[in-house]
Amino acid sequence: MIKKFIHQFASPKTYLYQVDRFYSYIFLFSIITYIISITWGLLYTPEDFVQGNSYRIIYLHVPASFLSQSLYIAMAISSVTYLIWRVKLAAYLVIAIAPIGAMTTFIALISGSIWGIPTWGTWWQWDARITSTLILFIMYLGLISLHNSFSNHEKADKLLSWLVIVGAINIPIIKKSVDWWSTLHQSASITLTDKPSIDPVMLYPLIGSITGFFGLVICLVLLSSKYQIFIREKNKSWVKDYV
Amino acid sequence: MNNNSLIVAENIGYKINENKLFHRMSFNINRGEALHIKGSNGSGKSTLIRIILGITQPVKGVIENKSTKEICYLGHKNALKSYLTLEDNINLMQLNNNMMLNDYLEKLELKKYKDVTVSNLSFGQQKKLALLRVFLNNSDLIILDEPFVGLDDNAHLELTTFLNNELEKNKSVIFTSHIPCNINSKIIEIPQ
Amino acid sequence: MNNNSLIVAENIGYKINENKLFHRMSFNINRGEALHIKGSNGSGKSTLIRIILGITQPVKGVIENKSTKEICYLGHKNALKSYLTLEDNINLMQLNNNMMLNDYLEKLELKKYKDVTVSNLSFGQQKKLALLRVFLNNSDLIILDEPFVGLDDNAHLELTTFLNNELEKNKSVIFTSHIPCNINSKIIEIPQ
Amino acid sequence: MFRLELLKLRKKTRSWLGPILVFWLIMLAYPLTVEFLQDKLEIGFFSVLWIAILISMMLATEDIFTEDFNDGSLEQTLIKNLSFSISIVTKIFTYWLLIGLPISILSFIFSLGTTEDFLLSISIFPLAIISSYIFLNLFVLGNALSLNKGSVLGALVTMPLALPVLIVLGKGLIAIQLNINFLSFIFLLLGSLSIIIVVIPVVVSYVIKAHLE
Amino acid sequence: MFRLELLKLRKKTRSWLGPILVFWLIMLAYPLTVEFLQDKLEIGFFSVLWIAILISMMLATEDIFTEDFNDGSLEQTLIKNLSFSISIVTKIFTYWLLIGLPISILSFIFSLGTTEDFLLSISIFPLAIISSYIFLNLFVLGNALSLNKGSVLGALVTMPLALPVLIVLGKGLIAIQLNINFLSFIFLLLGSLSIIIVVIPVVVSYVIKAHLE
Ligand code: HEM
Ligand SMILES: Nc1ncnc2c1ncn2[C@@H]1O[C@H](COP(=O)(O)OP(=O)(O)OP(=O)(O)O)[C@@H](O)[C@H]1O
Ligand SMILES: Nc1ncnc2c1ncn2[C@@H]1O[C@H](COP(=O)(O)OP(=O)(O)OP(=O)(O)O)[C@@H](O)[C@H]1O
Ligand SMILES: [Mg+2]
Ligand SMILES: [Mg+2]
Repeated sequence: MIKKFIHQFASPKTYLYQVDRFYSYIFLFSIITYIISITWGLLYTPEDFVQGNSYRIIYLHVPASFLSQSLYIAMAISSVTYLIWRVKLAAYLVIAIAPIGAMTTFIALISGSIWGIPTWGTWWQWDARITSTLILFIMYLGLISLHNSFSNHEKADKLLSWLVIVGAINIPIIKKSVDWWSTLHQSASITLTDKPSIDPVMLYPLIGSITGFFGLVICLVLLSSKYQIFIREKNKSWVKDYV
Repeated sequence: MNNNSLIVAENIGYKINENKLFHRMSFNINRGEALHIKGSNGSGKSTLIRIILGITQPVKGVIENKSTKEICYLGHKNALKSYLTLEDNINLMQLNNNMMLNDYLEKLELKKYKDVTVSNLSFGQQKKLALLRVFLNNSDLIILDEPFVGLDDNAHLELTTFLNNELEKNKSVIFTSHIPCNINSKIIEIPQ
Repeated sequence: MNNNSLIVAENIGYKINENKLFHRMSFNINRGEALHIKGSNGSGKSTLIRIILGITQPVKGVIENKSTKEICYLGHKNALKSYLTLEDNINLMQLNNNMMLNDYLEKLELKKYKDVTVSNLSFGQQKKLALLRVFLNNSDLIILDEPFVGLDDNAHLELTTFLNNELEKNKSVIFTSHIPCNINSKIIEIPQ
Repeated sequence: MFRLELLKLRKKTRSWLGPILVFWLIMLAYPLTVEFLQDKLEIGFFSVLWIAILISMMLATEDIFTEDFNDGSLEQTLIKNLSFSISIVTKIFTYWLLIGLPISILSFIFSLGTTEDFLLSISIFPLAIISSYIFLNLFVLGNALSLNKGSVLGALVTMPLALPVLIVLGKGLIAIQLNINFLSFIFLLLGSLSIIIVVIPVVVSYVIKAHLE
Repeated sequence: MFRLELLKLRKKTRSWLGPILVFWLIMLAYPLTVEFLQDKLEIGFFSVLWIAILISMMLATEDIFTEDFNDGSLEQTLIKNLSFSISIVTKIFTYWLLIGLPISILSFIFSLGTTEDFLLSISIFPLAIISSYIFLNLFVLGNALSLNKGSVLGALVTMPLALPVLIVLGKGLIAIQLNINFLSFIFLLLGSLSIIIVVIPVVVSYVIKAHLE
C-alpha cells in the first residue's frame, strides 16, 4: 500500500509539475524574508558589546552552517527511501542536493574563517567543529565525484546512497563537537529546550535570516532536482513533451 | 543441461542506463563445442562475454560456469606491457610449456623480435604475442573477443587450426568475430 | 610522374636496428587512384604510411607529396579521448559540415550515444567515431591504416561506398587491410 | 607473483626511480629556499621531510592501477583463481620495497646530515618506514577510486585520511626531541598500519571490481 | 585551438583539480607537522610554499603528453599544417591557466593567512605566477623527454634546471622582507621566463618528433 502510494506520488513527472506550481511562491516568500531580516539585522540592531560590528556576519554564517547539516540529513533520508522503496526520484534528489550542500558548507567555512580573523585572531584552527565541517565539505565533494565516476547510473545511485548513510555519523559529531571537546567555537545559542542565550534584538532577525536562507536553498534544490530529472529521463517521451 | 555442459545461461538480460542490450538470452555450451556470438557493433557481445567471465553481473537471469579451471581469455585489449620487451612479456604470462612456446614463436614469426619493446612491435605482432597466452593455455574454456583482428593470413590460419584442434580435444571455445572464419560452431545472434 | 600525380616515392628504403623492413620501393599515386599496401604482420606497412605522412624519415630514397591540403589520416590508434563523451570528441575534431555530420551519425548508429563516454563505447563504435574524421574530411588524400578492423558488415559497407565515392571525386586513398574489401585499387606488396 | 610484480616495476624505471629522485630533489632544495642559520634549518626540516615522503608516495602510486586498467591486465588478474586482494597486497609491497624503503633510508641520511644527531635520526627511520607504507596504502586507495580520469575522488578521500598520520608524525617528532613516550607513537602508527594493511586491499578490490563492471 | 585544449583539460577533472587539491593539502598539512608558535610557523612556510608549487606543477604535467602519445592524437597534431611548437605553447598556457593561476591565488591567500602581512603576500603573488609558469615549462620538457615509460630522463633533466629557480625564489623572499631590490628578482625571473617560453616549446617539439619516429 505504502509502496504503491509512494511510487504514484513520487513519479518524477508528478514531482516536476508540482515543483512548477509552487516554485515561484516559495522563492518570493523566502527572498523577501531574507532581505527584510538582513536589512533589519545589519542596519537596525546595535553593535555587539564584545565583538563590535563583525558579529553581523552571523546572518550568513549561522544559516549556512545550519543548512549544510540539514541538507545532509535530507540526503540521508532520501537515500534510505531509495534503498528501501526503490523510488527513483529519491535517488535523483540525493544527487541533486549534494552540490547545493557543498555550496552551503563552503559558505559556512568561508564566512566562519572571515569571522575568525577579528574574533579569534586566526582564520583557521584545527578545532573539532571546524574540522568536522571541513570533513563534511570534503564528503560532499567526494560523494559528487563518486557519482560521476561510475558510468552505470543505477550502480552509482546505490553506492552513493549507502555511502551517504554511512557518512551520516559526521552530523552528530559536528552538532556535539562544541560540547564534547572544549573548543574555540561558540556553543549553541538557540536550542529548543532552553531560553535562548542571545539577545532577542539579534535573535529575531537571525531566525528570519535562517528561514529566508532555508527557503532560497530549497529553491536551489528544486531547480537542481529538475535538472537531474531532465538528464536522467531525457529519453522518456513525457520529458520531451515537457521541454 | 546434461553432464557435459560447461556454461549454462538462462534468461539473462542486461541493461545499462536505460539502454537495454539484450534480454531473455538462454544458451548452453558443452565440452568440445564452440559458440560464435554474432551481432552488430554495440549490440553487447563483449558485455555478454564479460558476464560469462563473471566480471559483470547480469541484471536478470543466472549463468553457471561448471568448469573448475581458470578460463583462458583474450579481449579487445591485449594485456601486454608496452614498455617491456617481447621476452619480458612472455615471462609475465607465466607460460610453462617451454617447447611449445618456441614452436609458436617460430610459427608466428616472433622469434627474432625477442628484445624489441612491445610498443615498437607492429599491431599484428602485438596481437600475436597476446595470443601466445591462448596457444599455451591449460584451461578447458577459451574465450576470445575478436581474436582475428589485425592478423595476417598466416596467423589467421594458425589460430583457426589451433582452435579446431582444441575443440577436438574436448575443450570449449566462445568467440566473437566480424571477420569470417573457419570454425565449426553454434551461433547465437544478439539482435539490435 | 605526370601532372596528375600526388605522391611520388622513389627507391625508398627503411631499416631499424639492422632490421631491414623494405628497400628500393618505388610507386606513385595519381589523383583519383587508390593504393592498397599489402604485406604480412610486421612487414612495414604502417611504417611506410608514416613515411608518406612525413612523420618518419626514410633511410634511403625520396618521397614527394604534391598535395597542398592537410592529409586525412587514421591509424591503428583512434586519436579519441576516452574520458570525454562522443559529442565532446566530435567537437575536438573540429568537423565543420554539420548537416553531413548528422547524416553519418545516423548511418553509423551513433546518434543515441552522444552522451556516452568514449571508454564505454564498444570497440567498433569507437572505430566508427574515429572514422567520422575521415567521412567529413576536406583533403584530397586519405590515408587509412586497417580501417575495417572491428567494423560490422553495415559499417564496412558504409566505408567502402564512401571511399569509392571519394575516388570518383578525384581524391586519392592509401590504405592497408588484412580484411578483404571492395575497393578498386593499385596494390603494392611489401615482401617479408 | 611477487617476482612478476618486481620484474614489471623494475623495468619501468620512471615509476620507481622518479619518486626517489623527486624526494631527493625536495630534500636538496629545501635548504636552498631558506636563508637561515643551521640551527633554524632544523625547524622546518621535518615538516618538509614528512611532506616529501607523502609526495613521493603519491607519485609512486600515480599509475599503479590505471596502467593495468587501460591495457586490460586488470581483467586478466580478476579472472584468475586467486584472491584479488592478495594480488593487491603483493603489488603494494613491491612498490614499498622499491620506493618506500630507499626513501626511508634517504630520510635517515638526510636527517643525519641536517641535525647531526644520530639518535634522533635513527628514530626517524622506523617512522619513515611505517609512514611510507601507510601513505602508500592510502594513495593506492585514492588511485583505485579515481581509475576514471574524470574523477578527483582519490585526492579528496586520501587527504582527510593522510592528515591524522601527519599529525601523529609531527607529535612523534616532539616526543623524540623531548625524549618521552616515543615508542607509544611507533605503536600507534604500527596499529594503524596493521588495520590499513588488512582493510585497504579489500576495499580497493571492491572498488576496482565496481569500476570494471 | 586554445578553446579545444581548454575543453579537453576541463573535462579531465583529475588532471587540474588534483594538483590544486594537493597544493591545498600540503599547505593545510604544513602547520600540523610542526608544533610551534605562530611566529615560528612563518620560518618554514615559504620553503613549503615553493616546494608545494613545484610539486603541483609536476603533478599537473604528469600526463600532458603521454596521453596524447598513447591515444594517437600526437600524430594527428603533427600532420596538421600548423606549427607544432605553437600547439605546445597553447597547451602549456591552458594548463597554467587552469592550474598555475589558481595555485598562485591560493599562495597569496595562504601567505596572507599565515603571515597576516598584506604587502608581503601581495608580492608573493607575482613570484608564484612566474615561478609556476617556469616550473610548468620545465616539467613539460621533462615529460617530453620521458614519454617512454622506461626513461627517467625527465626527472634527471628537470631537477638541475629547477634548483636555480628555487634559489632565486628563496633570495627573492629575503629581498621582500628586507625591502630591497625586490623588483630586480621579479625581472630576473621574468627574464628567465621569457627565454624559457621561447626555447622550451621548440626543444619539446623536437624531442617529441624524435620519439614518434
Ligand atoms: C571556519 C570556521 C568556522 C566553521 C567551520 C564554523 C562552523 C559552524 C557550524 C557547523 C555551526 C553549527 C550550526 C548549527 O548548530 O546548526 C556554527 C554555528 C555558529 N558559529 Fe561557527 N564556524 C566557524 C567560525 C565561527 C566564528 C569565527 C564564530 C564567531 C566567533 C562563529 C560563531 C558561530 C555562532 C554564533 C554559531 C551559532 C551557534 C548556534 O546557535 O548553534 N563561528 N558554526
Ligand atoms: N554508460 C552507458 N550508457 C549508455 N550505453 C552504454 C553505456 N556504457 C556502455 N553502453 C553501451 O553498451 C554497449 C556495449 O557493447 P559491447 O562493447 O558489448 O558491444 P560489442 O557487441 O562488443 O560491439 P563491438 O562489435 O563493437 O565490439 C554499447 O552499445 C555501448 O554504447
Ligand atoms: N627497435 C626495433 N628493433 C627491431 N625491430 C623493430 C624495432 N622497432 C620496430 N621494429 C619492427 O619494425 C616493424 C614495424 O612494422 P609495422 O608496424 O610497419 O608493420 P605492419 O606492416 O604495419 O604490420 P601489421 O600488419 O601488424 O600492422 C615490425 O616488424 C617491428 O617489429
Ligand atoms: Mg566488442
Ligand atoms: Mg600496421
